[in-house]
Amino acid sequence: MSWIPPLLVAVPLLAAAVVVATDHVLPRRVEDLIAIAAAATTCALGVVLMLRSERGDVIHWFGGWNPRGGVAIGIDFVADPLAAALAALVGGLVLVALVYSWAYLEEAARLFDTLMLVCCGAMCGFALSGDLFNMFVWLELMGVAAYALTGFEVKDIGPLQGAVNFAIVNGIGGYFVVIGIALAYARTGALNLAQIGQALTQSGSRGLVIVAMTLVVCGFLCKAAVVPFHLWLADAYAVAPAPVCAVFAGVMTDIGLLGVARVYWTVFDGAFAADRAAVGDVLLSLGVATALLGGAMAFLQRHVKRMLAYSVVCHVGIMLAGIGLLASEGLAGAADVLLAHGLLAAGLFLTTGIVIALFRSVDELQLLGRARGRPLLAALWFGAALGLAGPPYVGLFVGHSLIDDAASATGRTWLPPLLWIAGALASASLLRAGARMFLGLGARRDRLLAPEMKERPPARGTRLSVLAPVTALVVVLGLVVSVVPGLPQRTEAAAERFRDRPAYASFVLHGSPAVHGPRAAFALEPASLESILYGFGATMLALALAGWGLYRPELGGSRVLQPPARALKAVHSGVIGDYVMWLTVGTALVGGIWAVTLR
Amino acid sequence: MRIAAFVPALVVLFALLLWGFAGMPDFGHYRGPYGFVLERIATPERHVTNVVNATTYDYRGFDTMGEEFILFAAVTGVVLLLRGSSGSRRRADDDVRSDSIRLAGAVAPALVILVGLWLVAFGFVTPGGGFQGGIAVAAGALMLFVAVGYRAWSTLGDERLLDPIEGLGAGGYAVVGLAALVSGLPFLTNLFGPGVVGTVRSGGSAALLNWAAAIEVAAANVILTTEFVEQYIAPIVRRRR
Amino acid sequence: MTYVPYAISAWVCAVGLYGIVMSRNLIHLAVCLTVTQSSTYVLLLSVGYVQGGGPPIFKGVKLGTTSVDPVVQALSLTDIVVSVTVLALVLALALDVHRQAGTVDPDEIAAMHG
Amino acid sequence: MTMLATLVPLQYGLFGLVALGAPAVVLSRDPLRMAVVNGLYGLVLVLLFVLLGAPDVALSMLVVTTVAYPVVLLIAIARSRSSKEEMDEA
Repeated sequence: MSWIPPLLVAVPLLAAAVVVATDHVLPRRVEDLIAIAAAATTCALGVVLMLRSERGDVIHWFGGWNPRGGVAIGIDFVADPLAAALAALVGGLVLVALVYSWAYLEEAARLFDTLMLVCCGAMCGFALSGDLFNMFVWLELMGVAAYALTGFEVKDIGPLQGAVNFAIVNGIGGYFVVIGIALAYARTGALNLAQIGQALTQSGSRGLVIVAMTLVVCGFLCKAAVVPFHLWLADAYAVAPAPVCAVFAGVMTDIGLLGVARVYWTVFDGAFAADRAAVGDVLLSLGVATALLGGAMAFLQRHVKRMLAYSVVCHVGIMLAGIGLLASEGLAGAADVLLAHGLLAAGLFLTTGIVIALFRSVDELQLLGRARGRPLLAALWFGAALGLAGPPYVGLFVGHSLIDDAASATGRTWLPPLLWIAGALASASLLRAGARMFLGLGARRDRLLAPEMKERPPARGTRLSVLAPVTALVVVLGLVVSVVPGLPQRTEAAAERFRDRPAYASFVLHGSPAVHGPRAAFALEPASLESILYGFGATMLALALAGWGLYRPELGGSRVLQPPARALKAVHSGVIGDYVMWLTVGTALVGGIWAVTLR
Repeated sequence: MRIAAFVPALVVLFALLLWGFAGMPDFGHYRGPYGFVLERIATPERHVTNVVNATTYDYRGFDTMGEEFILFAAVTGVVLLLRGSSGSRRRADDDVRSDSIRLAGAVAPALVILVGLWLVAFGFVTPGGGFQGGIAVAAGALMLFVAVGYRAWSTLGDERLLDPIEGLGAGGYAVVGLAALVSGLPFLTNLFGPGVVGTVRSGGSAALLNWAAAIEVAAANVILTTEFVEQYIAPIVRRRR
Repeated sequence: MTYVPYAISAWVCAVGLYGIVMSRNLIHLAVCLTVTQSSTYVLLLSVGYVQGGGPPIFKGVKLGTTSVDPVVQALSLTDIVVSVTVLALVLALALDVHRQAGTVDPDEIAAMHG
Repeated sequence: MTMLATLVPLQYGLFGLVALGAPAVVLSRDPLRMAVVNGLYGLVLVLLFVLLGAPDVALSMLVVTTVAYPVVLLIAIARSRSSKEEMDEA
């Protein structure tokens, strides 16, 4: 038994309660310090747990209720390196967001700290939990805190609408998860992931297992904002305060994907061992569709935060495609993309926050040339935006290259170009916006871009001495992910373990520790030539597309592009009824396809 | 357009659900191990007769910690949304002048609060527990509002009083969990032994969790209703002036 | 007949979703959300029901008597708390929306916002 | 507990009422009527849960249906009916 896993949840949650309880006694700065200390502790514990778990999985049975005769009677946290690393990233980004908001937000800070800490604890709990219903509890807790944080700017209609759409779509996703849990429980009489997986491997009734998998996976995909469950995301992320967005975009979205990967490899992998490809292909197709649509939608925005929101959708798609390959390299690639993207996307949102504070606008066209003479901001922005495209050995490159390897190993050579192009599209839109804002390049008007929003962002704190270093730190960390010695090998080893269902089950239910190979060396392995070429090509493509986007109105071609652009925008209507309709369509589609292919 | 795409999808989803449900054991013939194991061990090992509460606060007590914080976060969110938008609190002059209402107002809330406390206290013996009792206590407090008027109520519903109580309820749950961890046992391990079957003293430290939950639920519901009542009262007060 | 309770829970879920999609009022929509969620408690409790079993409370009952599953009941309790909180949050948001926009119709709000 | 066994027809009756109650709530156009119908639906669920051997859940549902839901719902409805001018004033 290790004492670390419960602390990752207990420390931030207890700190949240303390902040509320002492609100009228302690001065605000002391409360901020409590919150910052709690987030820092969470991050540090996450790192320690990751290093510990590299030597072997770490388990904690709450209440000391160890399983009896293979029947789990309590709830467990199981830390593997991937989950622990995610928890560390959660703690780190929440820490960054709290420090940033210390200089950025002026009002209602107590409630902000409280909700951020609750969200932090919930995300850690979700990442580590080994119990299906417990995962649902953390999912809901994360959601409840996140809805309120989205509506933080209550004096404007945009944030409120974003929060409503967020709450309703994710709420329904949660109900689907519960129905899926009820199905699994009815069949297996268990809530522990390992135990359900064990029982489902033996039992028949395919229909039930297929429907349960559909509901649980689709519920998590709502959180991960995968097409067609993604519509709420841009509404919410466009309006939440920048530090909140940094956490949402950096980890909260991706955590839904961890949920999908976790339940697939602990619960359903055994039941569908014979037709894995049919399960994976659906995830893979959803991933590719999400990546391409996210990239295209990002390109059509002029509201910078909305553009960033769609670039998050795009990268979530890339990660899901990596997971959908159902191979260790693919999963490792997704994890490395997650890490680099989490840091870079957070950095971009934080940079946007500084731009809002200085220039009181988030509109690319309005900001044309206004941010000239800000070399540091410009460097952060362009660096992070290029890093998202993944030039050789920068930013997302290493994750992409692992996914490339997995794709070619499974004979899917068509996949890498699509993913690289999607990433280049998202990157190009950000580069275009950067060129307009920081360099003053490009046309003054572009009717292809989504119409301007009416709201005006409120004035913000502009203590650049705090804001800029924090932002720079995150961006730099994101850029160097690809040259961390040994990272790809170690994520791959971790992914290999993550996918090993029988070993996981016997470890959890019978306490037999799995045998692991020695730790991977801290070596820098060269990527395949293909990946280097792809990375180089994607960067060039992103730059070219950005240039084209800047001067497109003068080059013509609007007539061809206008109708599809308008159709895409019409789908992203902002009406909650439409969103729930798409959610239903998506679930019916996924379930229908699996019903046909897996039966 | 929306209906045209939605209705077929809903029909497919409904069919999928029916198909999946067909694989469940027949209604009334559940045979899973989890619940049966708990039923067999809860009373002998933990001296608890209400197995549902043994599950809620002991075997799956960690779920309930998450649940308390869901309530906690929701209250924080509602306060943020409603208080942030309508400014600070106002005090209204609406003293209740009917004697019969005053009398009823003194007796009824006391009764409801007593019932609530009873539900909490005997949660490990008979149906009831922290959540049900907590809401009943909050309901009693709410009835007090009807009886004594808004001004007295807003003193009771003062955030300087309620916020610490709420923090105590949610934080207390985590503290009980940590106490076990500090003594070298897994988080939320039941301390103090099993107690006596069929009495208030059954359940060990899970009984503390039950009370922490009750405090959290009662405070959270009073804050919630106060915030909503504020929304209702504020414009009326303004009109009268 | 033994399948009816499950079918009814699927029906309630579908009806709730229909209400959410068709709703023109956020308050109405919030209630539809709780109706959709009520399908999950009905399902959970039906799953754990044992014919002829009593409640899993052994006060004055001999131990070992057949009783229904306690775990689904603990899950339903959590689920009910979730439903209360979500209702309160969505209604609070609806009130703020009304204050800012003067309407609680999601279609109109989206149109205003663009 | 043979008492519950004799109540099986009642169980199915209540399941039937749930099946009718859900659309009744969803299809009420007027929010106020909806709040009332939702309260009745909640009470049907309470009875059903009692007959499914879940007194704890029934008790929770009872306090939620009679206390928590109505308070927040009725106030939200009352507020959403006040005119825009009053809202601005407030």
